[in-house]
Amino acid sequence: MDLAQIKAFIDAMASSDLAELEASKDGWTLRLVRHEGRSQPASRVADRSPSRPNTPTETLPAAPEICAPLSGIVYLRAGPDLPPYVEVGQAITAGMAVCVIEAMKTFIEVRAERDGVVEAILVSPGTLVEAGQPLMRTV
Amino acid sequence: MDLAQIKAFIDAMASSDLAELEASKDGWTLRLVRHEGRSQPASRVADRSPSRPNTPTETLPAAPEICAPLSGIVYLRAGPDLPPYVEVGQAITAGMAVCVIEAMKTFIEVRAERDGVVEAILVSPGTLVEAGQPLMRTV
Amino acid sequence: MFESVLIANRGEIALRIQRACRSLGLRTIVVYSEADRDAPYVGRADVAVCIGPAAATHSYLDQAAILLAAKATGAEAIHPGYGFLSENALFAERVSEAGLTFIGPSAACIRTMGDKVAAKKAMRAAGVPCVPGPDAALPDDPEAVRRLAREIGYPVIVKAAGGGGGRGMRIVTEEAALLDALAVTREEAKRAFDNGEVYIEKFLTHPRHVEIQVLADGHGQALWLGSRDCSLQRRHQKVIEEAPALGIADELIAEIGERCARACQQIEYQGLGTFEFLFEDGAFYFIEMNTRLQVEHPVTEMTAGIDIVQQQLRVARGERLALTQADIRCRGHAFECRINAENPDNFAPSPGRITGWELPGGYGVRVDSHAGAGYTVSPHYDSMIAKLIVHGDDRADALARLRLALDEISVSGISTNLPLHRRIASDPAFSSGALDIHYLERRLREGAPRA
Amino acid sequence: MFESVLIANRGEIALRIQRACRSLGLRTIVVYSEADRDAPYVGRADVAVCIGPAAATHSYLDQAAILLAAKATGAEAIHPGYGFLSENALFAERVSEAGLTFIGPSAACIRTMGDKVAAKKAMRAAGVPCVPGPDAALPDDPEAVRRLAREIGYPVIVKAAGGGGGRGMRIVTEEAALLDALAVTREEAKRAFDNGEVYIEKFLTHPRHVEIQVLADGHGQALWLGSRDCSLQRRHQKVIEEAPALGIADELIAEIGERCARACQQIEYQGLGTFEFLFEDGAFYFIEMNTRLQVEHPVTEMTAGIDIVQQQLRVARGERLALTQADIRCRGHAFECRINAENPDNFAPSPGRITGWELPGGYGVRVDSHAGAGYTVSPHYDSMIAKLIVHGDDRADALARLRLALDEISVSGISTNLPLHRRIASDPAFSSGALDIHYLERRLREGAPRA
Repeated sequence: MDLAQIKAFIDAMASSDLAELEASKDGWTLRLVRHEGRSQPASRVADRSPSRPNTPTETLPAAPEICAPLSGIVYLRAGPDLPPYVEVGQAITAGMAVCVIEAMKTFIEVRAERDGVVEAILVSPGTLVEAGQPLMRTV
Repeated sequence: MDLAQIKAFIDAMASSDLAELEASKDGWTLRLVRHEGRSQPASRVADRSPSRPNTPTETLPAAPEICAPLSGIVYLRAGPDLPPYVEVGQAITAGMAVCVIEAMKTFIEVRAERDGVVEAILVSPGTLVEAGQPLMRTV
Repeated sequence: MFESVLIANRGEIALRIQRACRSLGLRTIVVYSEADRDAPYVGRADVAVCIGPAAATHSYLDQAAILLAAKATGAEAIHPGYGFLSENALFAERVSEAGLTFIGPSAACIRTMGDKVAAKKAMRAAGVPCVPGPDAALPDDPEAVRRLAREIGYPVIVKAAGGGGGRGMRIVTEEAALLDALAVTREEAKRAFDNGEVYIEKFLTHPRHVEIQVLADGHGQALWLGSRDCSLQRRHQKVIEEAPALGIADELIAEIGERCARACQQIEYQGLGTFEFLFEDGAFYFIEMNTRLQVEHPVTEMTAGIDIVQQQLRVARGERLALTQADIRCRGHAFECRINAENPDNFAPSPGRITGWELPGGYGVRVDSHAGAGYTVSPHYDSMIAKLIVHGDDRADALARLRLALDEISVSGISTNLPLHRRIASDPAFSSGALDIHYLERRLREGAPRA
Repeated sequence: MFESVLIANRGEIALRIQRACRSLGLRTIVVYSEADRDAPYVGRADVAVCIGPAAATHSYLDQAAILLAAKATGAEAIHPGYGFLSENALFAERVSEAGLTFIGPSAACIRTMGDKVAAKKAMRAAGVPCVPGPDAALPDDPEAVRRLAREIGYPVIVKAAGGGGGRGMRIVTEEAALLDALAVTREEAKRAFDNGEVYIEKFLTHPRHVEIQVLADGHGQALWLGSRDCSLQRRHQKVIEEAPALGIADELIAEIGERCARACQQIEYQGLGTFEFLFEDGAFYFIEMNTRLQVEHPVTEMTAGIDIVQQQLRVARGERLALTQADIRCRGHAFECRINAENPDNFAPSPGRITGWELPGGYGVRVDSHAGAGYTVSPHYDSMIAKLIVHGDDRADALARLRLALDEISVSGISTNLPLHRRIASDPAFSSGALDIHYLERRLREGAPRA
């Protein structure tokens, strides 16, 4: 199996919805796996270290999008009778809560990482979001 | 198996509700897995079926190479004082034993799948071979 | 006698119940939410029915949907597991009204035990020791109040009848402070709750959580199956449980156990149940009864050598208990670790796909889990993904096995509280045992270096 | 008392021994061949030493390499496991001469039991029943021969003293055929083996393989830990084992068990051992003693509730047994399935990389295995990759749990004999139990449809 062949496999997989691809020839085995979102390779060492949740870390360069730090149900208000955390067009500052995600009976506030303006809200309240999924676009 | 064939498999899978697809040809094994959707992880089903040994099956078109049917230690003679099963340049007939592989205290004879002449012996006696590894080249 | 059981729950306990059903040759009907479609016990059910979306209120808590599924599939009995509808008297009633067997006690028993005051009264009537204190508001006569407090013994806690959530309470450690505390609490209570009635109860400063497992059939026999200690808690959630409770005289446990069994007979309790107590300075104080199977039941199974879920099914089918109290001989010591999908440092939930899953094995090691490599832990439900249970000849032996098993187990792809369990297992105070219910939180606040 | 143990073995038993050592706080030194470099127990050893290439003759059977590794690492004891050097008297001797503890009986015991005639004599002397027949060649007097055969009872087998491998044997079912058979066998034996001596023994037509586990300390105490039935064999390899042996009166088992324990005392046996018997028509016939830990030891552990490898280490350390015979109370029933990497149809070996590995769990389920997802099964060693052990209240309950566990377990990437185990577990004759040692081969020849 040469580099060209491997590239061919990677391209073939990229243009499909496959999660896994395995090919063997001449003692070679090529196995391609795609995880949703920005995933990390799994290894057994993983869980001995204090934890590596599948979340973008705070040290990432601020993106124009605010992404879900974990998978869960997103809410745009702190309560049914309360106003929304933010609205489109609203200016936000770093550290400000913009929505809340419920996971395993716990509510986790999502906070803006930098100052900006909410350009679009990309999720509907009460729906399930995946870790890393963009919640809001900011400028 | 070339890229067109692989793509054909991927397309076939995309338009089906299969979760997993495995194809073997000419020593190639291609395995495709899709995770989303209604698919059940197929892994558990696998071992209920009578077995899926990692060997090319007898129905494959004969290759110019004789490959190891399983991983083990290869021997070119039936015993230390016996002549070799075959030698380079020797004519062989389908069904003839050409070497023996020892695995887990069992000896399994490897037999030629078609008539031909031994062009090269690709392994040293007493060494470990992997399943599918070419043992001899024939013409 | 029913031959099929609808399992109205999810996760590890759904699998646990399914295994017990299959060990008896019963057909299993599994109801599941859309989020649990791929769970292994769903695939293994004789019949599986989707009853709604992920949100529990629209699936596992939807009584009508579950009853409809039962009717549609011809289920003859319903096992509620723990949580969800397991202690819902109305649901138990509706199951019975639909002509099915509710695998649990009668609705009346659930109702009584669900009401703290009624439960306490019933337990007192049955001779089960409760937290000392009158069942009525305090009188106005200061001398009468002093006498009551003296009878209970200091420290006592003065509580506003209308209070709750930590408000309207005052701990009194000596008689000199009693009347002042009473007056202030009464004043506050009037203002805050518009109800000046106050109660007095014994205050326990460093109690352990000790419980007694009971098993009763429908023919008047009730057994107690030894004790458990579940003091290791964080935010009122049990983290590690063990059986038996360490350092309590066998005679005392037996006396309490017998009272619990007798209480079951008096209230005509049937099935599995747990009497929860605070234990302090050698005395037991009833706090509540759980009228259902509990998460920590395996530690009792390991020490008693009885599959208690199988027994629960048997008695629900109307069988007489084949065991007598004399047959119950608890052996050795067992621990259970609740393994949660959560960040071990800040306890934030960690849903997601499990990519690596290595289990411990060998003598005395048991794992109860519906998860595995490739399983996705849903954010919709609680975070427990597995229970690790070990059994040894005595507590030290069991603890050595626990450390060994924790060393072997490995989960990747998500965060888990395994580092916390490893830290506890090597904590010297935990090794000594008999810790109070505040120990773990205290220890976590200290933020000691990880093991 | 030693504090460190060198484990001179590989695979599941290396892991089993390592777990037992760690449960006692002993340091483990693992020696491994190049092929086993990545095995999980190697990574968990306190010290791990590579002792040679994959071929066992140059690693696990290389006494000098193992002794050198022991010396270099300061190991104080050596556990030989089963197979390899475990019943090699010379190795046991060399270990002792090197000043280390050999975890097993004395070299003298191993030597005696390794010689079939010496073993039979020793057992007869200790009152253990053996296959009837004289210990000497048959006399010439026809009437004397007839008398001997009559004493033994028909059928008998006439065997050439120099024969073996199935040659020079003749089964005689009635007295009328005896002298002719004797003459023909004698003639054949003269020609074939140049030795006309013939023996006579009782012939067992449908025996079961029943064995007694013993445990003896160095202070004169020996216990028997119940019976096992290992009749389910293919080509003399045990496939499924169970405890206890079904349908044998408790009194008879106890009598045999006590004789075994007494025999241990007489020959000053120390450690674990197994007396293997053929059992037919209500009688036991000693065939051999295994002077080591056996593959099937877990079924005894499950029923006796004793970690016998831990006990083996304790007595090897010189401890007195803390148990007495009265403490041994076997409970319930246990099965063990040997899970092999082999084609379930033609039994061809199936080495290779395991890609999927799902284990069963819950009450009464135990798995002993060094393998897992990503583990490569080497072609260099035997094909056993795991042992599945279940325990239940009685045989029917254990069998239900076995079926359940076999339904849950799943291995992919290689072929295994799991389909064979599933087929056996649902075989009606196996459910009835008490099968003879030929049953499985008979059944396989019939080629019944798979379960």
